[in-house]
Amino acid sequence: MAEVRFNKVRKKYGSTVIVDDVDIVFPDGSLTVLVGPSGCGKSTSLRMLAGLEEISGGEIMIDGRVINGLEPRDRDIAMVFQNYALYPHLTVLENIAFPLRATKTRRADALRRAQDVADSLGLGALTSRKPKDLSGGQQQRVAIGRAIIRQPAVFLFDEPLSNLDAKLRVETRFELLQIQRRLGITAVYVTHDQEEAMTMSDRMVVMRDGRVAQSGRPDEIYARPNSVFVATFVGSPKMNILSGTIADGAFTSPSGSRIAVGSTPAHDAVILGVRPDDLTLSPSPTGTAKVALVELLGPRAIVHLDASDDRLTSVVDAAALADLPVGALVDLSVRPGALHLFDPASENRLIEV
Amino acid sequence: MAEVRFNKVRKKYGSTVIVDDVDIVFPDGSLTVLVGPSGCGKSTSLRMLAGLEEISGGEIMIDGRVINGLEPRDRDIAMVFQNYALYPHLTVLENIAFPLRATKTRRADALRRAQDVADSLGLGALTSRKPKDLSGGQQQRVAIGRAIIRQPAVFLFDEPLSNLDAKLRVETRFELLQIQRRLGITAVYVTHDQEEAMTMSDRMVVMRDGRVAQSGRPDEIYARPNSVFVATFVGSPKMNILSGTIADGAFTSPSGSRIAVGSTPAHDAVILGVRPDDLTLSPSPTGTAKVALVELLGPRAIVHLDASDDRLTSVVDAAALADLPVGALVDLSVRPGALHLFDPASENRLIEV
Amino acid sequence: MTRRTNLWSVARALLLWVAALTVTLPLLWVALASFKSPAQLNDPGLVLFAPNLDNWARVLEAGVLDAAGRSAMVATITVAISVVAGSMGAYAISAYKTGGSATRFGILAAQVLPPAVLVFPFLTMAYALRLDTTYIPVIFAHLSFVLPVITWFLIGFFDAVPRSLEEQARVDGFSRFAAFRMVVLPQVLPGIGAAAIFGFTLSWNDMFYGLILAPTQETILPVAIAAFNTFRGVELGAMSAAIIIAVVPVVIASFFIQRRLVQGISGGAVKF
Amino acid sequence: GGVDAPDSSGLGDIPADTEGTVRILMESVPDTDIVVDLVASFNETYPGIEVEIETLAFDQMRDKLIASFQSSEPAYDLIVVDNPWMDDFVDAGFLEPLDARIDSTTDYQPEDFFQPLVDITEVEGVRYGVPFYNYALGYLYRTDLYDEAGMAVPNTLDELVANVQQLTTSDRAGIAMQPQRGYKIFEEWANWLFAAGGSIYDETGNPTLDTPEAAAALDAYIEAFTTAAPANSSNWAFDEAFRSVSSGQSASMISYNWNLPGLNDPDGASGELAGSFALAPMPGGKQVLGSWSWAIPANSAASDAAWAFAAWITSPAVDVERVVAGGAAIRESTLSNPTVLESGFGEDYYAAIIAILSDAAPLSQGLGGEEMIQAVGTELSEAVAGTKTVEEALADAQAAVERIQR
Amino acid sequence: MTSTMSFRWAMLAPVLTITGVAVGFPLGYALYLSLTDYRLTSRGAPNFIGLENYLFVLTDPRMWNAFSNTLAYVIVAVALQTVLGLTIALALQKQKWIRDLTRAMLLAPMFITPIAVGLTFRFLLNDQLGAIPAALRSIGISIDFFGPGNALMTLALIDVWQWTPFMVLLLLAGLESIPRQPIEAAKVDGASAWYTFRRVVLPLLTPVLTVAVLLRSLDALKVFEYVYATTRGGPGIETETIQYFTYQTGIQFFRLGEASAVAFVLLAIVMTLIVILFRRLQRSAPR
Ligand SMILES: Nc1ncnc2c1ncn2[C@@H]1O[C@H](COP(=O)(O)OP(=O)(O)OP(=O)(O)O)[C@@H](O)[C@H]1O
Ligand SMILES: Nc1ncnc2c1ncn2[C@@H]1O[C@H](COP(=O)(O)OP(=O)(O)OP(=O)(O)O)[C@@H](O)[C@H]1O
Ligand SMILES: [Mg+2]
Ligand SMILES: [Mg+2]
Repeated sequence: MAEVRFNKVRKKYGSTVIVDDVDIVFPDGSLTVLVGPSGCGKSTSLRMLAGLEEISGGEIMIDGRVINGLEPRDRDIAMVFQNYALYPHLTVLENIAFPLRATKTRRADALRRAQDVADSLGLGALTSRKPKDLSGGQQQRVAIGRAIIRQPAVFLFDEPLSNLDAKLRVETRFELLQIQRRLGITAVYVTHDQEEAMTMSDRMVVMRDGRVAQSGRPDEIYARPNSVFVATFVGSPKMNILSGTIADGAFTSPSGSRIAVGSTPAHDAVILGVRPDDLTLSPSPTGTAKVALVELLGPRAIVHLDASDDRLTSVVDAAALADLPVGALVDLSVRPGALHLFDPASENRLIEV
Repeated sequence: MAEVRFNKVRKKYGSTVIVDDVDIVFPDGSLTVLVGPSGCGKSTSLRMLAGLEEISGGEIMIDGRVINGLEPRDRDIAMVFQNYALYPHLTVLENIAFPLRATKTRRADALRRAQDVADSLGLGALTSRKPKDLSGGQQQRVAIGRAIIRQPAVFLFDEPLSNLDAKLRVETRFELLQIQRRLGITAVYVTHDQEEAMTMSDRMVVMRDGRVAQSGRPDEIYARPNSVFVATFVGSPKMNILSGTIADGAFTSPSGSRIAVGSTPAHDAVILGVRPDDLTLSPSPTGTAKVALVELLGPRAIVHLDASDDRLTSVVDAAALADLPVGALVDLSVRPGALHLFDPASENRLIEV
Repeated sequence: MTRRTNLWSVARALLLWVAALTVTLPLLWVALASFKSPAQLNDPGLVLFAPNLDNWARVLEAGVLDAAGRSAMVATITVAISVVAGSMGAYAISAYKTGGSATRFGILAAQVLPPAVLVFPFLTMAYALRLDTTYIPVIFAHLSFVLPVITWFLIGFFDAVPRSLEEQARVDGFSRFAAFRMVVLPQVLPGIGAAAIFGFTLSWNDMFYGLILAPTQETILPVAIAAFNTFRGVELGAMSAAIIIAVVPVVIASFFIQRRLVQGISGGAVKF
Repeated sequence: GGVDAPDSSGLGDIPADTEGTVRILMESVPDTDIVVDLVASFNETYPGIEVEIETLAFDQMRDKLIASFQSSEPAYDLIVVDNPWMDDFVDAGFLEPLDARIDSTTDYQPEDFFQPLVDITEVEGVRYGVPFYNYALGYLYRTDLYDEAGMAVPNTLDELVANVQQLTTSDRAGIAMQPQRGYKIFEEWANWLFAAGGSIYDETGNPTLDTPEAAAALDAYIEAFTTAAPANSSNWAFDEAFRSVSSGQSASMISYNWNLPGLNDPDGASGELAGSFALAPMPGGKQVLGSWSWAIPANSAASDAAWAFAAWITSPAVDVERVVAGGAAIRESTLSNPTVLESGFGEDYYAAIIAILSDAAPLSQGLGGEEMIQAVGTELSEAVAGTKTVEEALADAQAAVERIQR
Repeated sequence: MTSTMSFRWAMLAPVLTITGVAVGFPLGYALYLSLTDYRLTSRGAPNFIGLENYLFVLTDPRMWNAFSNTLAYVIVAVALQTVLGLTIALALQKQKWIRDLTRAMLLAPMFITPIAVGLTFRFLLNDQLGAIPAALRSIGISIDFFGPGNALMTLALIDVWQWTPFMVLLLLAGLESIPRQPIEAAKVDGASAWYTFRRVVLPLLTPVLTVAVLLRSLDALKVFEYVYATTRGGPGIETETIQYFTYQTGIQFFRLGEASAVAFVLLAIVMTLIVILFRRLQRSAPR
């Protein structure tokens, strides 16, 4: 229904620049996930798009029309706020029905549809409660219900599932996605959940300090992060990063850690990145790294390694743990083709290896 | 320092029972994670322990002393609220230093310590801001700072990291754990994050509808959930659950799905649970299940399968995806020893298979 | 931003102008009157004239400034007591729904009863306790209506403060009272400021209790102002001057009080 | 005597060496200012008596006075009493009887006081006060306008109505009236009642308000109000009327005799019109009388000293000084005193006052004076407002007064 | 928790103590007087006459007239003040330019003793001497502001002039203390400014608004000075208010016992009304 475009959008509080000449395109009908460290300007961007925050510079366009000066209600947007922002004086049902009532839907109709939405979010039994009598997760679901009851041109979700348990989160995520897909509504979605970011999105925008660090398909970003920052930010546990040299199929750090890297060309000075899942461990009495700590995550485990001065992590199948007691020595190697190299000066990705 | 004990603790709002005769022991110096679906009574339990909510029945004891009627400040507790509850009129630094004012710490000392805490939480540059000028994640960190500046007998954390990005979350989690371990403070920690629940806790308590569904070491609970509820609640993606019969090394559901289960004894009617990570797929032209959707999660992928009327998920290495295009037919089998069987009537775990 | 917004801001400006004029024109008339001679006073249209200071001289000689000082003292003491006791009471009522209707509304009784009926009991009390040469009876009489008003005034403001703030402070190791004083109270400062201003005006404006209960010879301001309403007619010029004396300092004071309070709180609460 | 004595000595002549403090509550009017100015000269005779005068506006003074009676401790040693209160105060025992003091005071000449003023101080044959000043009413008018129109001062009520109608022009009213509810309208209308030949009470003290004379007076009053009074003046009281007349917007008014000097004062409210005003008795010669009297509270802490001051200030010699200074008359001899005639406000004025004071009656007699005045004033106001007919209003007034007398 | 009880009563203690003395004693004393034939001019103990005063005043049409006058006055004045006060407060809240000054200026009328306000308007509204009728005449309007049919409304308008600032003061403070988030949510939810105001701002403002209306009504109920300074209850008994009536009965006519009875009848009626209204409101309130 609507293509959203940020054109050199900028936001200042006083003299502090919070969002800095950001260009983003949110294609019509797509779901774009916005990720980035706490305080990087995600909520601010959404709020500018919603019309709640004045834009200090640049343009925001919906379907080619500049909407900078438009009132929020004229932008045809629905939003789930990070802090829920429920109406404290209205019941759950009235909260959910509010957007319909505001746009002149008949009361009975609005309440009926709100009841359907509440049911679909598992709030069916709570509809006559006031927000203060709800748990955190229930409040968040009310906020979601309020957003999805309408069919706006654009959906804005600011960490909409952060207070839901894993099971409910998957279900609700699915519900949201279905609605968004079915109605073809352009959606912008802020989340801190890596899984959410990876699985839901058509596109992913990684922000850092008010700028776009990288944008693209999530699997692309995961596979080819364009900087050390993106590389460590996307993916959990985070990518291992080491500075050193590559020669003779092995990477060596100044402190002496050694990782086998196959047939990678030699580099004098390079930053090497390897995801924990791609770091394979082979127990060996002459291994250069030592198992420091093992965290069990169900089917897999995170193995923390001391390799000289570097601390590395590797994810291994729980089944392989028997060979990896704490203190065991291991040799390190990188799964073929899973190596990331960055320029030590700019920290940007080096041309493909 | 302090062992906390819930003794048939009960909470009612009007006639609705929210927490129902709960018995829990939080051993001295341990960190216990409280998990459960939204609205199951986690926050309420913490609030009763903190002294903010009257207890409708039973006793809460700290170190053997009943504290039911005690004022919060006499309980020596620090708490991070789910909704932060920052003091709007105080700056970040003053917010963090605030609890020290109760202990008559000199102002300069208090502010210096608050500055240290702020630095350790990455808030160093924001100390003179008011809460309303912070992002969601920053606010949450202030709330954490305010809790950890003191050395109470008990820490209560109500989803303290829900608004932090993965990287920061891991760091902050580590910070919290260190403090808790170093000072030996008994901690109760509510989270929705499975990884957090699994990795941080000494003990885990799974709640459901105001009751304790299971408690124990997290890996134990993961390995041997005592009910269908716990089985599906703990672990992500959630465990596949199917009703059917077991005969001749294979499970068959009424609709005809078939899963090879090795040498499991026969059962006439049983609920079978298998974690997605334990469900192995072998492409086969005669396979009984069909790949419906593949979600890529970086190194691994979630494969959604249609098996007759059942919808199943499996987690596979991204490398294996080449053989599993959408529409491909697969045979299903369970990794040896990874089978969970439940009684169809009570939904409780059957004696070990 | 848009045309609708412009329209609204024009309407808003217009409204404020009309309001400001409605307020100021009568006051301007009063200010002009304070410089008019008796003959000039009879000409409502007279704006340009040679100002004369007789009225001001008369007012100063009549001790209006002293009366204003006494009124300010009475009002300040009344308001100070009322703000302390009232904010505590309002909080108890708001947070704990204390006391049922009897207490909550009982304290308003003095607000309903005519002063004409209450003043004699006060007077009896003053004589019995031999306080009739002090301001204590006046202050007490003023407390009888200022305190309930301030208490009620603040209930609505305490209602708006999220309970979680107080709870957080209690978990942070503070007693309920400390939580109230250090966390809840600052959230309602604008309300307290407004309540104090209002309480002050009630005390500042009261003539009846002041007349009968204040010590003889030491009139308070409203009595002094009303004294210009004589049997031989209202001394409009002098009364106008006295009104200006009564209004200007209080307006200036409320200007600074409001500014401080609004700055002090800088916006509402966060995240609840 | 000689020192403060809570119990009255009843003496008339107070020794010059008497000591004490006399606290006096007075109304803040020019007459009081004149008294205040005379205190210094009193102290030449009585150096040991300190006079403290507290002044308040009329209504405040009354409230304060009543409040002071509630005190067990005396609050005032000498007070001034308005005529409607006299009976009630006496009835309550607030006032000390003064017959003995008056009769035994040397050279006091009490018979020189205008009789209507003395009547007011008398309750059941006992005098409880001595006159302080009068506020009898009269007809105040613009001589220039009367001359211009070639008219004479009215002698009958009909003439009064006709005159004021004739004086009315598009930018000037013939008469500024004071129909404010309560005291004001009754005080004004009673003059019309007297002019119509009516009275408020008969000889036995019964009200006579529903008589044909009263109806005629009220009809005439309403006619004048609708045809010759300023527009939109149904709430007017003394102030408005005085300002209207002094600013030339009305040609005449019925008001207190002592307004004349003020109106004719070039520095006063009338400005250029000063000098063109004159005073006449009401048509028919009888008018309403108001009067203030000095009285000593029964709980006065210095009743001798109080009497010393009251007797001194009302003595014939001092009275001359007071009237010359602008005080309202209480003694006939003063008004024929050469000093007064020379340095006062003119012989015509004093002649008119003598005429006025020789035939004047107060609004109320007996207990409940204030209430009676308010009740009648309310009914009259209803009639003027048109919410009651003249007959209804007067009948109700009569009934109200009868009820109050009971 | 038991400490909750003791804490809340401790917090209430100062108010209760002070009102107990400053209100309780006079109230009790006045109640006693209302059962006697006490007159201000009587010395010594008054006679106990039971409910006689009450029977008298309850059947006195003048009291009921005063009561209905007062009621009409309160309703008109407070309704106007509420609407105006809310509008001005909303406008002021958005104002940026010299806002503190404007705010302080708009409050000025509150700081004048009501008797002086009454006197000032008595002359301002005077047909010959006042500026307002002069201005109105120039556009062909002539009103007898204090004449039959108008006087009570004129008094109510004076009340509006003097006390709308109070509403502005309270409501402005109230507006500033309501949370911003729900309002933002409403904007995004597509609500018009008016709908947001009606369905979000107004309900959130209700506690403050209720208190404002309550306090103002109780204060307006005590209207005395304006009547005293202008009409003295006239024309006829059109503007005789309950306070003026009690003042006359109790002080001018000395019958304090009877006046006290009037006061308690008033108190009973007003308290009943308040409690009923509050019960209603509480049921629909956000908390
Ligand atoms: N004041 C109240 N009156 C009635 N029910 C209430 C009240 N407060 C909370 N509840 C209910 O109590 C239940 C438990 O709430 P609680 O906040 O403890 O849940 P929770 O486990 O923390 O959930 P979440 O994970 O969503 O935060 C919820 O179903 C909630 O709706
Ligand atoms: N009113 C303000 N004045 C100054 N700085 C502000 C203000 N509001 C927000 N900021 C700052 O702007 C930055 C961006 O805030 P924003 O809320 O957009 O972050 P975010 O990306 O949503 O973070 P989070 O994930 O923690 O919610 C933060 O550093 C915050 O401190
Ligand atoms: Mg945010
Ligand atoms: Mg919770």
